[in-house]
Amino acid sequence: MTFFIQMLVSGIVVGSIYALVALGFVLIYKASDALNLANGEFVLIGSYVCLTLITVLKLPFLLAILITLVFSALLGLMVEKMVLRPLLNAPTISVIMATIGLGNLLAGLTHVVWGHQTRMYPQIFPDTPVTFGGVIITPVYLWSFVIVMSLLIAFTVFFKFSKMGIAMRAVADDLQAAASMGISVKKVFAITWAIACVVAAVGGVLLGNINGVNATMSVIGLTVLPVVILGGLDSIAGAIVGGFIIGIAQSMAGGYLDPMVGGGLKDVFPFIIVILILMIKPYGLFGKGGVERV
Amino acid sequence: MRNPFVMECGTYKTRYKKDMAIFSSRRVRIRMLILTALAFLFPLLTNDYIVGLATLCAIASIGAIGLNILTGFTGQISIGVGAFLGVGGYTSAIITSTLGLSFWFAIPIAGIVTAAVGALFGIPSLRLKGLYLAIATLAAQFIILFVITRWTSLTGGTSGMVLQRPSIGEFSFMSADSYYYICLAVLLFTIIYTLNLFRSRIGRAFLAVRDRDVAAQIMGINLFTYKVLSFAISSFFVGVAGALLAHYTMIVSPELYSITVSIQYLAMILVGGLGSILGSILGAIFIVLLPVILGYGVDFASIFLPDMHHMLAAFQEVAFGAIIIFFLIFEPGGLAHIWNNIKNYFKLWPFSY
Amino acid sequence: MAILEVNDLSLKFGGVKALDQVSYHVEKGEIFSLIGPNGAGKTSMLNCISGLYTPSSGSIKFKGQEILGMKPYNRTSLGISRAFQNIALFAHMSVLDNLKLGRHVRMKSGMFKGGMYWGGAEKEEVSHRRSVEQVIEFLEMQDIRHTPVGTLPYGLQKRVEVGRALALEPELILLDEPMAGMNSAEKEDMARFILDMHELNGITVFLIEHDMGVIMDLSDHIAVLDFGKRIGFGTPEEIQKNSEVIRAYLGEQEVTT
Amino acid sequence: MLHINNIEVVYSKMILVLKGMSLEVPEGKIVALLGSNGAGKSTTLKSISGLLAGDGGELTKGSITYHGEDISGFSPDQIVQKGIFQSMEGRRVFKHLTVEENLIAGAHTRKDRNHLKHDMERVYHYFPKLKTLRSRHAGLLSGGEQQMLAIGRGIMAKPKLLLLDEPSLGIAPLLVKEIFQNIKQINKEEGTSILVVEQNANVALSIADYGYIVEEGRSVLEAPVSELMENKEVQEHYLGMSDEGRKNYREVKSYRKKKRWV
Amino acid sequence: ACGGESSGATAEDGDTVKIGALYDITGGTGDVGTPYSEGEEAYYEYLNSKGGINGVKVEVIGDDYAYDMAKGQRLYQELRDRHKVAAILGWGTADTEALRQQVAHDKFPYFSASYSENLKNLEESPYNFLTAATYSDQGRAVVKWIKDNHEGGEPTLALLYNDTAFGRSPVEDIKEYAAEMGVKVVDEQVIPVTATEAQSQMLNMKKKNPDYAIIQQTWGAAATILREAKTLDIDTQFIGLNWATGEGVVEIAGDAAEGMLGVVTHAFPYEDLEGMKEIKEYLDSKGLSTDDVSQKFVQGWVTAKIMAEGIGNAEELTGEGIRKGLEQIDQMDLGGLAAPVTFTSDNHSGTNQVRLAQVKDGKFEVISDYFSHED
Ligand SMILES: Nc1ncnc2c1ncn2[C@@H]1O[C@H](COP(=O)(O)OP(=O)(O)OP(=O)(O)O)[C@@H](O)[C@H]1O
Ligand SMILES: Nc1ncnc2c1ncn2[C@@H]1O[C@H](COP(=O)(O)OP(=O)(O)OP(=O)(O)O)[C@@H](O)[C@H]1O
Ligand SMILES: [Mg+2]
Ligand SMILES: [Mg+2]
Repeated sequence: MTFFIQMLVSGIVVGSIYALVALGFVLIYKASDALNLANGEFVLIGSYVCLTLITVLKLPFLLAILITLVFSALLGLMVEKMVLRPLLNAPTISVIMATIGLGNLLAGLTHVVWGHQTRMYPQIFPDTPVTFGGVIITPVYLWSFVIVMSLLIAFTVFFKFSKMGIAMRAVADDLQAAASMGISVKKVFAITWAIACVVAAVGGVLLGNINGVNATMSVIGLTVLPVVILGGLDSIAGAIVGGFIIGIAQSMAGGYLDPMVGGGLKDVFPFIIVILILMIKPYGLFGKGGVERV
Repeated sequence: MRNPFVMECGTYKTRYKKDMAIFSSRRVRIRMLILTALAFLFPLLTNDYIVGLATLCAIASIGAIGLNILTGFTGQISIGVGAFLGVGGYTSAIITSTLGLSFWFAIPIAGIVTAAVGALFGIPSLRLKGLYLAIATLAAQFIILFVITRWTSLTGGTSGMVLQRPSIGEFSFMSADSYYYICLAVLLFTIIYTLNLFRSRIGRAFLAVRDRDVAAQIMGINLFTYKVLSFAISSFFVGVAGALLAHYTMIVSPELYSITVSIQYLAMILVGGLGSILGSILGAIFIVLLPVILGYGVDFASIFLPDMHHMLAAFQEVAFGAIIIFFLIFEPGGLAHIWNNIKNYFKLWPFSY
Repeated sequence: MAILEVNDLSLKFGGVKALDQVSYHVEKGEIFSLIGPNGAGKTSMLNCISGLYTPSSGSIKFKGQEILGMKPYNRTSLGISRAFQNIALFAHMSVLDNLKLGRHVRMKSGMFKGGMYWGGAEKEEVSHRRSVEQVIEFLEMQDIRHTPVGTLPYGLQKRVEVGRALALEPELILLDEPMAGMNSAEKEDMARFILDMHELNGITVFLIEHDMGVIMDLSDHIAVLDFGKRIGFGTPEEIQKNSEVIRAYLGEQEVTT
Repeated sequence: MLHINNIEVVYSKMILVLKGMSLEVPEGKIVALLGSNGAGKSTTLKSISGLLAGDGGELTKGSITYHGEDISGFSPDQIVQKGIFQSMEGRRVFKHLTVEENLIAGAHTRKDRNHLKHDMERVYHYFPKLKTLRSRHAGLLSGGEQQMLAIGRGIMAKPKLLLLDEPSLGIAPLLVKEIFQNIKQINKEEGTSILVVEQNANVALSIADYGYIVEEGRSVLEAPVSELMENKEVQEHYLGMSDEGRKNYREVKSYRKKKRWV
Repeated sequence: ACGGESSGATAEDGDTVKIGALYDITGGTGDVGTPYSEGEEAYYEYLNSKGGINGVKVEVIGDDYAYDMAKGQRLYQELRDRHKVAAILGWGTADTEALRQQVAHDKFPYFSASYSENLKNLEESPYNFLTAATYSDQGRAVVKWIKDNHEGGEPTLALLYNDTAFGRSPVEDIKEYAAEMGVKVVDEQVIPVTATEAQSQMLNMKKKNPDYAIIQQTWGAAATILREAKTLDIDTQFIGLNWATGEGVVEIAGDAAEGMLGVVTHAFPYEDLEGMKEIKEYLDSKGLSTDDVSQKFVQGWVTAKIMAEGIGNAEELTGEGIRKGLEQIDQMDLGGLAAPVTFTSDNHSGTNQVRLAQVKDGKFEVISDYFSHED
């Protein structure tokens, strides 16, 4: 029984990280209708920057985080201006491809700057795991859980009620019409990318504290795709719920199925359930879309 | 009073034929013939290294055209090409190495098997649209690879399988040139087939599905059938490409068909031009050769910065990304579009302004 | 004999009753019009006929055959074609290809024949090109034959939309506001086209329009919807006298302009 | 207040669409823009509101001045900031947003955000139907309902100059009348100047002070409405009248050669 | 096509021999690949500065294939057809095995950092050489060591690897040998190279509670395993094969690595050994010290050195020639940097000897001398 609960809990905690990264995808999608496949690299860079601030410049953690977030925001703005804005009227798939190219570019740069050695974060969250009745959790995961939840609420409110939030969705829906409303498409894009980068950075810092930083961290960008889709590309709540579902499903698969098939299922399983669920709910659990009329 | 539906006889037939020919003008047709001839002759003029690259380009072109049929022409984004290449490769490996049958038999079968698998993973397109479908194909990528690595008895698992170059009687296609010709021939077939497909009923239906599926339905197009069909046809060529590649490198292994491969193929059709056959080819050539050229660049650079070699390796990646972005920004129409501009320029030349 | 019979058709969207127990019939070879205020359910009605929406109850018979169960693409092969209200052309394709697509179900060649082309497919292409050309001539679109429809102005797109429906050589053609966005001169042309297609080719026309001038002049019978309910059915004269219709839709002293 | 001095517009660098178009919208007046399909009416509006770039158009010659300031080359949002709002052809509502959210989006540039509720009520007062649909996705609305929403957004923006592209498109006759009365009312009450592109010349001219006829990318006839109404060609071509009043569509036998002033 | 003439005749002064190399710098195993490649290049630089191999200079043409087989394939063609190299220093398991058929056809002596048992077979891979104990032999040695040192009852063993040719390479052999030796393999877990967590796997293993667990991974995944084990306080004795062993794993896993055992095929720079002198000399010339390099550097260095030895023995500087030269190597003494290697015409696996080391306060300390499962 504790085994099951431990699986469940580890699923939830891992899921919360997924959710966080997935959030980045959703934000971009809501504003520009495209997948940002460079998200993994944003996570990576955020993690590296914060690490460098702490270890090299010896800054206190909180200050380092703050600067990292500012940096990421700027990075987001720059990327948007240099890469995405010129593609304003390009088809979605081109935008996606651009983000792939961007991924290569950033991966290369991070390698130039930080090399390929794994770097460790100094102790920030206490690493003595907490135990609730036999179930063991590391504090880092607890923290990410908290952070994810607060971000969830913040963003839902933002998109539902704030002027900027609605503007963002309008842009995603019909760019030209949005422009005719006097919505500054440029501004919307810039802000979105800034936010998305910040979220990614947060994810990066947390991941870094779990396992240290090296280039392979950017794989998370791929790992969470099932999450994003499962929840629904345009749904923040979806990202979160999807994160947990996939997290749990994965750890359950790892716990119960892997022993049967001889391992390795853990990483395919998300994709399998995603296909199954999509067949029932084509736009994910919370995704909108399908408002086509003739 | 003109009556729209009474047949008016006349010299339409010939006129329409001309109007609908693949290469409208005689000049173009000649240009194409010359290009083909060049493609056949050039191995005689260069060395094995170049021919080797050309072979890779040819194979990639076949795959890219395949992908373009699905993504460019039918509008169904696929991120699973890598795995489908794998299916083709493994099928051919099993047929030739395990069953000991002939290469010439294996290639089409590889195509057909892949087509079947493709169609299978096309089924979600019944309900899924756009990026959701794209991710479903990504799932195909992972699931197929998982099966391949697990089905050890059939596929040799992670350590893969070895294949041989084909041969006719005594003659083995081991040499760079001979194998290049095989691939080139297949590529030509692919091109002709596709060009024809898209000036006839089925191809048009694909385009309709891409542009507006609801309307397409009212035109009497069964979306599901056509999407699946597109998956099948597309996968057929990808599978053939996979098989050709497998016999070229003489090995299949799960690690050859990773997601990065899928992404490279996407890059090919995007840089080349969505919904353009010429584009697929140019794109394939571009993506295959770009790293080579960057490689030269690095060799050159490292003459000046000998100790920087490792840095430069990373810079290759940077450059690759940068160039992709550059293209999307400055030539959304893709290489095919550039080509056309150049052509138009010369058509009008010297009156081009 | 009625070519289209609609009985007690109801359609719901969540709470909204888009269609509520609607019945009427369209005679073969007539021009039939469906009118009503915005949101009355006219387009929804067409969507039911062409199979994009599935009604909650009722029946739709085409030439005596129940078509409710049928998939949209099968209904087309019965000879029902349609032009959409919100233009739904294949934007990246030439006018020619759009029309050819209109004839999709009339053509045969499959992936093999098509791929080989020379021989079977080519013959087919040529012969169908001929009938398409006639539609082009008929709608006076010769000069835009090869232009991608996406770049055409709204009015011309409307015309291509109709042309695509005509290309099928249908028995019943559903036209959803074909004259929206046209000035009276252009409307006259379109009216001409509609009259011809039905006079010369015995096509039954199912017309939705908001221009009462056109409706009253062209139609043999008219049905009026309001809030999904049928509030009137009859000849133009009857409809113009129908007080409920006047209240809900026409308003006083309508029809003159 | 708005002057367009023979502008030229080119689409995708090759197709010349506006060939020296000129027009003027006086303060507080309603100007109607008539013309057959493809004449360049929408293009004209788009070049005012800076939306050409969106579909590969480009203003290559001439100038557009608003209160004496040259606004050609301004970005769409800047232009809306200046108080020029276009409700685009073909409705272009935000499919995935609810009716209410669409209206809020319309008021994007408004500073006095506390008035939004009140203005929303005004929209509902003009178009009661929308109120019942307020929380439905705009993509699901009927053609006409979408059109109402599109105009509603215009009201929410409280512009000084409102550009309407075929507001009567797909609207039932009664409602058309109503809408145009509303337009007139808005023009009276808020003093909003209005430039309206219309195919339904009758209604358009019934509220307009001044009219332009556009053909092949230039204005070929401009006059106060009263004069236009008298003009034979206009009657023939736009008001669908023959000498003996309104003619029956069935009677138009032979294909008419399209009238052109050029 | 023209071209294809093979480089060189018999070795003589002023002559150079071209050696191709595939590195992983930016790929999945770049963390170990980078120092390894530096080691290889360093050795030849050192060698040339000493006048080369009796007068013959060595030119290394190395390129980063980013652990991507397809790219590896292309670079191989480039080395073969464009640069016309005489021998190749490779890297990963998958790509080495992928190339072995072509290598055989093109007749290139081929070293790789992958010590996969499959390469032993001379029919399939007549030109591949194994410069250190194969993963299987490493595993066997570990099993033997367990057998000899385990107190109390039948020792139980778990295998932790990843789903790649590299990861799975030794699994079957180890299981076989363990069965012979009466060591019970109670569990196997697949942990991806890029894993950021391995909770489910570790929990499953915990259920079986093995005494020992062999890790066939690279540093990152190994560290993940160790850290999860610490979190879930699992008291299994972890033993890494050579790629799971090294400075990196300690650095990443921190005190979770404490007490871990590791198979050492090549010496640590901080060991005081005869063979380390050359390396020190080279490093001094660069103004560096042994603190600046890692064990993987040494590994690269040694590999390069063995190739040089073969070239030295070769009559003519062609692939075949060098192969013959290599096959004359007999008990080559590497000054303790690695076990002495021997190649013959019917055996290309240089040695099966390894050492064991254990992490004691943040540093691997070698705790055994060279041994193999056979002695
Ligand atoms: N798919 C749908 N989901 C929800 N509501 C819908 C859907 N389709 C139509 N409706 C609603 O059904 C009602 C009828 O819509 P319909 O398009 O049939 O009206 P219409 O008669 O065509 O109006 P118009 O003349 O403006 O085109 C409208 O209130 C519309 O909002
Ligand atoms: N994106 C575009 N690319 C190329 N040509 C275009 C584009 N948009 C419009 N055109 C051309 O510009 C001309 C004028 O178009 P416009 O939409 O302004 O006409 P309009 O007067 O609004 O017609 P309608 O009354 O049908 O809306 C048309 O000939 C059309 O073909
Ligand atoms: Mg309608
Ligand atoms: Mg217009």
